[in-house]
Amino acid sequence: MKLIKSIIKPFKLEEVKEALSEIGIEGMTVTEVKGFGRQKGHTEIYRGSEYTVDFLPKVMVEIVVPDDIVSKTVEAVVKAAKTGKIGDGKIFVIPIEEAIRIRTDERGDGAV
Amino acid sequence: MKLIKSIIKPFKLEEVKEALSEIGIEGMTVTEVKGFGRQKGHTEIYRGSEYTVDFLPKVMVEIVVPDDIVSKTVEAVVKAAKTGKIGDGKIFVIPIEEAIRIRTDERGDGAV
Amino acid sequence: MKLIKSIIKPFKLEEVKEALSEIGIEGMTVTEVKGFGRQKGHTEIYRGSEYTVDFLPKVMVEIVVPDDIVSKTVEAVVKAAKTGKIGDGKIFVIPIEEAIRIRTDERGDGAV
Amino acid sequence: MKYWYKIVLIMSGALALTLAPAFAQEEDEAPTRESLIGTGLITEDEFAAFEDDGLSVEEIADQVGLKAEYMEMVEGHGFHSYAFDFFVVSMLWTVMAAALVFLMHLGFATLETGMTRQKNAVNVLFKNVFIISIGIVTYALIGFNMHYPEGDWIISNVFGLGSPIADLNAGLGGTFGYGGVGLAMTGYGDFIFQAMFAATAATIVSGAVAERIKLSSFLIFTLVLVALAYPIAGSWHWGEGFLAQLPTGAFYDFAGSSAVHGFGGFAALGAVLILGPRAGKYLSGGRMRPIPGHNLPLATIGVFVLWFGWFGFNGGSVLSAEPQDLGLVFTTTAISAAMGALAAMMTSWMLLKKPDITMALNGVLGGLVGITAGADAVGPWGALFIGLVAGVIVVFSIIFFDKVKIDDPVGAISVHGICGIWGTVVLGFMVEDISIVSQVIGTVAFCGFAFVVAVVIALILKALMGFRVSPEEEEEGLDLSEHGEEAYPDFGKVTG
Amino acid sequence: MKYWYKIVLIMSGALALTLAPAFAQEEDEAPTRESLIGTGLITEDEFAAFEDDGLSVEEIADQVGLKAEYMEMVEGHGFHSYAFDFFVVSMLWTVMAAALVFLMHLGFATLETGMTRQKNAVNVLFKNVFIISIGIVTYALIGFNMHYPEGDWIISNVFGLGSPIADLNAGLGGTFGYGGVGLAMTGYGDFIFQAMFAATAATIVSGAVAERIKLSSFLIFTLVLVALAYPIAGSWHWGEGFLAQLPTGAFYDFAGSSAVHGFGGFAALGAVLILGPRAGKYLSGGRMRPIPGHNLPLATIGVFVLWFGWFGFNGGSVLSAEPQDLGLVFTTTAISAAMGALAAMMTSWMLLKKPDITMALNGVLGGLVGITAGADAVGPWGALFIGLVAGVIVVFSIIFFDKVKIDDPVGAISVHGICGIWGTVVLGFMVEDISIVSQVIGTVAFCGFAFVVAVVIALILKALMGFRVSPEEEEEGLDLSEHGEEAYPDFGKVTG
Amino acid sequence: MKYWYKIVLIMSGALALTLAPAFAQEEDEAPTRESLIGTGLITEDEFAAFEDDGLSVEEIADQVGLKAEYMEMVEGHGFHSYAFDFFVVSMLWTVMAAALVFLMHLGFATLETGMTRQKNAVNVLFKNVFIISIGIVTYALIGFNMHYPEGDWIISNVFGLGSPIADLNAGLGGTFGYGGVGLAMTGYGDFIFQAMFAATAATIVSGAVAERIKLSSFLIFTLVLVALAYPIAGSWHWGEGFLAQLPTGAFYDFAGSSAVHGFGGFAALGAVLILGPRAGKYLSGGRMRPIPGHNLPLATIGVFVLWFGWFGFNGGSVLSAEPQDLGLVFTTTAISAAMGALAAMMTSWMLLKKPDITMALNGVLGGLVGITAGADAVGPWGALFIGLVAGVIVVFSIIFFDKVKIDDPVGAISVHGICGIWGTVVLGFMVEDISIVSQVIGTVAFCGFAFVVAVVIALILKALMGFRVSPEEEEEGLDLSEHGEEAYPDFGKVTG
Ligand SMILES: Nc1ncnc2c1ncn2[C@@H]1O[C@H](COP(=O)(O)OP(=O)(O)O)[C@@H](O)[C@H]1O
Ligand SMILES: Nc1ncnc2c1ncn2[C@@H]1O[C@H](COP(=O)(O)OP(=O)(O)O)[C@@H](O)[C@H]1O
Ligand SMILES: Nc1ncnc2c1ncn2[C@@H]1O[C@H](COP(=O)(O)OP(=O)(O)O)[C@@H](O)[C@H]1O
Repeated sequence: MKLIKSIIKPFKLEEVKEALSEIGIEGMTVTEVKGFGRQKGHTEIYRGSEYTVDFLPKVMVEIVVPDDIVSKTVEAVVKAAKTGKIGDGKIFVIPIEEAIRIRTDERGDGAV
Repeated sequence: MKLIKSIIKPFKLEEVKEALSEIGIEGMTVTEVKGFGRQKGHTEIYRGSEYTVDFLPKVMVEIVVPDDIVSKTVEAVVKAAKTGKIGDGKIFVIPIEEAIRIRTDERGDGAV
Repeated sequence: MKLIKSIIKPFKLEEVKEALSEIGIEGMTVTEVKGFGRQKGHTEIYRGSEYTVDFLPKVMVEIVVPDDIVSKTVEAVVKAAKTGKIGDGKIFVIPIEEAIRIRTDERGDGAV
Repeated sequence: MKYWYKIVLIMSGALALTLAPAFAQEEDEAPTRESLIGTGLITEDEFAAFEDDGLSVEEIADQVGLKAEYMEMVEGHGFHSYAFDFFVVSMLWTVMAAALVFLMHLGFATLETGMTRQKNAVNVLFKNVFIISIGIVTYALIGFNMHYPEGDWIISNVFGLGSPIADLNAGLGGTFGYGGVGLAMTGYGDFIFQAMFAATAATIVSGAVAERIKLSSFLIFTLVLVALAYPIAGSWHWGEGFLAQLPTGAFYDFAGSSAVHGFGGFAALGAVLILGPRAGKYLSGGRMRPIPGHNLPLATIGVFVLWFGWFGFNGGSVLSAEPQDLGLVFTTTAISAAMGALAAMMTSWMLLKKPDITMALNGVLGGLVGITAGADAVGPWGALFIGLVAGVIVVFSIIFFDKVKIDDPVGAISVHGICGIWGTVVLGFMVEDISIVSQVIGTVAFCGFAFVVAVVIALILKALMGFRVSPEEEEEGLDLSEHGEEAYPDFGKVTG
Repeated sequence: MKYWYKIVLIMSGALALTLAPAFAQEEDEAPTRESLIGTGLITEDEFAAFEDDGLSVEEIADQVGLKAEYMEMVEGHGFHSYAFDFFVVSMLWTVMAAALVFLMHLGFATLETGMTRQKNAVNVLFKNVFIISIGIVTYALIGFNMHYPEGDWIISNVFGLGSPIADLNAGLGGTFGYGGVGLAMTGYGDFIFQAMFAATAATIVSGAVAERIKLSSFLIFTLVLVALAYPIAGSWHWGEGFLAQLPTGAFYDFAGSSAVHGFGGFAALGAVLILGPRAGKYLSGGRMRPIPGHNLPLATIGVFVLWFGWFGFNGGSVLSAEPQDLGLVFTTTAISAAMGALAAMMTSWMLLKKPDITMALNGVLGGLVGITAGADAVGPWGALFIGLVAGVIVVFSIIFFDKVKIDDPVGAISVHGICGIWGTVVLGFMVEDISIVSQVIGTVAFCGFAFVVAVVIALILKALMGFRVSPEEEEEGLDLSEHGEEAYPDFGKVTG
Repeated sequence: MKYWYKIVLIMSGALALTLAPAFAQEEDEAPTRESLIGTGLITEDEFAAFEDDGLSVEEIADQVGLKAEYMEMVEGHGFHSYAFDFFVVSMLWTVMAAALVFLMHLGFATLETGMTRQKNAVNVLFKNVFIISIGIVTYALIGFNMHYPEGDWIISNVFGLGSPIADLNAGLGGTFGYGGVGLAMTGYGDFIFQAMFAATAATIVSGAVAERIKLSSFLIFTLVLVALAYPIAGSWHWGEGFLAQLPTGAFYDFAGSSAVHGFGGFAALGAVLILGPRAGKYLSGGRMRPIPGHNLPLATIGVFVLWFGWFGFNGGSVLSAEPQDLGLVFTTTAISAAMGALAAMMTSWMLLKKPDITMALNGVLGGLVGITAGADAVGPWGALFIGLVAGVIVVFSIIFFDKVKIDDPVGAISVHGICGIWGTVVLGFMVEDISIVSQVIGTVAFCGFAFVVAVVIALILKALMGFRVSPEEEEEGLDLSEHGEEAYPDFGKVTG
């Protein structure tokens, strides 16, 4: 199993969720994060002084999937999240050893 | 060492924390997340129109433990977080290579 | 590639960010978290009753870097985040298998 | 479809232009210098003065017309025209005071919302909008005539059945004859001021039962309280019922420390006892875990607005613009509130080692409730004393109720109930001609009656339809479970 | 640098001490008992009474001086001194009412902010501060004299060009002669009360076009609306223009259900039609996704403040402190608002299965808008009926506009536009001497004119400079894209 | 335990029923037609008219009784009954204005809270509740009689020791004789209006020193400022001290541009200089990092409420209900505030390329502070000019103070200090009979004295107990470190 950790633009969340549903992925966990990267932050103003906000709002989507559908999942996320503009985000694939469903104590692929 | 990443129902956090304390786990990191899974979202209403909120509030607890107490830890979380109703959440076990305590530069099992 | 997951004190974020920039790291993802550890929580009061807040605000910084600069990165974080007081936080190093840049579909070290 | 509005646009434009042409203005018969002076409304000298100012005869005629109109208005008050101007000022004050008391409902709404959790905010707000609305409507339908039976009792001096208000400006209702110096307002003025009071009692309960009461049951509870219980109890005192005729001397409660606040506070106590504490407040092993309110700036807004509105609550209870009383009442009200705040700040600081803003806020309110019974009967030093003690009491009272597991999220029982008793009873010791015995009887009558009624309605509702939401609904929050709405859907949210 | 303040400190201290020495106070010629009684301002008996009270001759002289001053003040009103006291009360009420109407702008600001998303909060607030400010200034510069042309028409009974206000207290402007019983205020009182009204119409639009309109275009739109369109339309009715002279009988709109609210609501409709709905509200496949407001406590504050301010809006429209009207207007206003709330609560509860706070809030406003036209013309039962229907209408209207893709985040079109029509037209059926035909003509004139003007300005602005922000700016939020500022920079944030 | 309430319930019920029996109402001696007409209070015709209206003799007797009561009330004012009605209106306005000025403290509380960070919100709110409370209490204890020494100076025309207020309605205190046209209120009216003013100066400081001042030190600082410094300085001008007697002509400051706002602003400057800037505002290398306020809707509420309250601040300073002044003052106040907002909007937009809401808000306040000195002395065009310049000044001033590292989170020094000077001094150039020299002297006296006093107290407190929290406490936020409380414990929180 792998943990697919994607950092995407917030307004793309809905599309990513639908793309994943379409390929049969039924679970995911979403976190609001701030990203720092090539995409520059923006300038804000307050009482006459400008200042830069370096961190941009991003959404992190974490999905655990069996090994065989990892690439399908990655492709789905890439397709749905891409705008082609800088700051679209990253996907990281991380190996995981075990998954447990708390409700049933199921383990392994069946748990996700 | 392993990173035990548990997604649980928010109101179970207190019990999970206490269960972990009981088995001697002294550290953990908690994040507020939104979960999407088998548990259906709920319907909200606003000015006469209904709409579905798919994402449910969950809490992610991340705990790094030495290899030997992984299963004890997982069991403790499962026991404390279980309600038996859908949406109880998941536990993912992820291998980690190194842990460092910033304050002392300690590494390995001693750092957590 | 490795995912370097650091939990630090919130007011150290700016310094950590600068330290990382200095060694050429251009991307990171930041999450607001609550930490539980050796550092005791504080006591709050409300309408005549005291209660303890166990969870302290922390910031989690996640950075994916090629294998060769892992130790340099860890050192930079340790140096910038250290105050020497309890609660400075941890760094966890996690192996990752693949990284993809959504915008370009680049993979591997070039994606981060 | 997309262009339908263009048609509307063109048609409306056309219509407006069609309607525009000026209609000829008809002229009145031209007045003359003689005809005007002949009316006796203007003297030769006055006429000349106008002419010197460059006014034409038509313009002077207009001015004379104004005088005629004014005379007619004053004469419209007939026998009572002697007090016309005083009556006009007093009536103005009455409706302004009514508006201020109305605004107290904003104060309650924000205080209660701020002192409870985010997940119940919509519910608290909804209840507050409901209370003031149902309060006004039922007061028109039955409350007003039940509150002031004017001798029309069913059970003598205890209970008069209310009827809908009729045209209150009819007869003497629109003149000084309606109530004279002691009630210098029109009938509608009387109604609207009292209507704003009526909903207050129910609002007080709202905060105490928040975060767990079932919405539909609360609405019915409120309805009974505001439509029946409050006016019945009120008739005993302000409706010239038995409390106004005690053999020990009339009960004294200027603006309602007992009649409104004590009543509300003890109705709250009754409801809370049946309801039980919020889940999570009392842990196993007797430990208690405070449940902090989610928005203390909002709660603070509430208290400032309540203080502001209280100038209308107490000041309006002068029932005229009599200047000596007005100044005194404003002064005692402000001093007691201020001293209540300082006392609560110091008490909580010494007791709890930290200066607690919620205690400071409750101190303000305790001082205000305390002075309400005697705002016109004590001087500034009396007010200082009443506020001081109220500020101390309120802190201990809140801690006490928390200890005995009577869970009151906003402190309504302590603020309104306990400080209401304090403010009423102490007058027996401070003011000559006010009998301690009468004060105790009156206080017990209001608080006891409110408590009994609350317990009875609550038990009935509990049996019939449930008084409290399910544990799951409480855990989820009443906003989602009862309203399907969130108070702050945007904050810290990834997606709706 | 670090110590420069010490120099300032020492110098200021020295200066203060230098300035301190007491200057000798000059004494007036000493008055005597005889000289005082000789003035005719005090009788022997009165003098003796003062002496009994222990006053010295100087002190008695002071008291006589006060009398002289007072006499002079009253006589300053010349021919009009007969109504001096009534005039003083009425004027006081006028400026108080102006302050209350001013406060409605706080109500609008918070309601609109609460009903829209966090990312546009600064923009909404900025617009509201702008509107009231530009409203007051342009009303002084041209609006007031355009609104009340006093016969000085360019197009007879339709359009009079405004000039800046002059010294409004000059001539009769500071006396009862300015307007008599029907307008018992000074010229400045008249101005300030009407100025506060003027900005209301534009504020109504602000909520409906929120979250997508370009700031600069909105400012120009508002400027035209408030500086030109509103006073022109207003002159037709309150400026004694053609609506006051209809052959079917004068159009009746007491405080402006149509003249202010209908006008604002239909201007909003025009602007919204050109603007289109917010991105994300209507999904492909005809589905609609509500966009919840981000802060319902804030929205509720807004509605309570509006209700409070409305007592000034309607009550002030009595234009004097005439006590009978004042009591009636306060009563009908409160009852209609309360009934509107209850009706909207019940309607939405039955219709949507959930008690929706936003509908309750709109019900209050619907009731208030509805009663505005006839607050002095119907009694409490009329008010109950008008509020009831308004509360039902508003729910259906909001759902309707949502269905036909007219996206109005705060419900302004329904509340002000539709309920404005309801309140105005129904008077033709309820009140004797009010002609249905005139009511319809007046309503159409105001609403139609506002709609046409709004569409025309919007189209011009769209062509010249764009009326709507880019999709990217809308997505990012107007706070960042237009203002570079966030409303809540701290909340749930790791770092600024 | 669980059932104790049932006992209370039963007992209360029993008691209420016991108390209920009606007590026989005693009847007065029956009046007759003759006895009534014999009183001379009713004529035969009037009696007949009542009878025609269907009133019984008893009811007519009640009406005659009202007249007798009214006569008695008016006669109670003795020699001063000639001005009874004017006095009643004026007094009503005074207490209403006092309530409005009170509400300004809500404005300050929300403005300051909104403009600072979340982690210090409770602290800011606590300070504001404290300030108004201690202000009222100390003003009663010593302030009022120090502010108005009535010739009872210790150092002639500079300093009079205050004593606690006595019964202010005694003697002439409750009649027109207290102050006449120029001060038409009772003694309590005078007190309460001035008491609300007193706390304002201290509140101004509160915002400027926020987010870093030690709570206990601030409370003492406030105490000294409000109890001693403000009334002493005030006595120089409003207490008929040396500024009222300058050889160059009396200093003119209608409602306190210098006496209140300049005073507060420069006290703030003094305190800020000793305190130093907030940690994190000035970075190494001379860079500056703005620290945005956490809740701009809250700040906007504050400014609207302040504007509303300012109608009482300036309008109440007429000190009677004199209609000409009232209308003028409301008009100039509104125009200057509006123009200040527009000017600040435009200035900041041009200067900074973005329309900044915080600058717009400060523009409103700058305009209000500016007009305060001359609200009754200039006309609408003067107000437009004063507001325009104030709106421009305030933007530059805020940027300037930021540059020179005088860190003032809410802009109090610029708004109150700098615009206070502007509004006071400019009168010397705009209004005949006002001496430029006197204006400069007065302004320097108030601002200089406030500055010196603030610096001295601050230095003493710094030496004795510390004036600023530790860097750790500042980092953590004063809410947790000083109060152990959070303002929004729920928002974005996993767990308490
Ligand atoms: N090395 C990294 N480690 C962790 N997160 C990263 C890293 N680089 C980028 N990110 C995340 O991805 C987001 C997008 O990256 P950015 O460099 O701005 O654009 P792009 O992915 O289009 O090149 C960042 O805001 C950050 O959240
Ligand atoms: N494949 C997955 N990857 C990551 N998180 C998941 C996955 N499936 C479920 N989750 C998380 O676990 C939560 C509970 O899952 P759900 O399917 O609703 O119930 P259950 O675990 O009882 O079967 C979800 O809300 C989501 O946060
Ligand atoms: N075993 C662990 N797993 C995950 N996070 C941990 C663990 N131990 C500590 N942390 C995180 O590190 C933070 C600091 O740890 P703490 O024990 O308080 O201090 P220190 O790192 O100085 O020993 C905690 O608040 C928590 O967020």
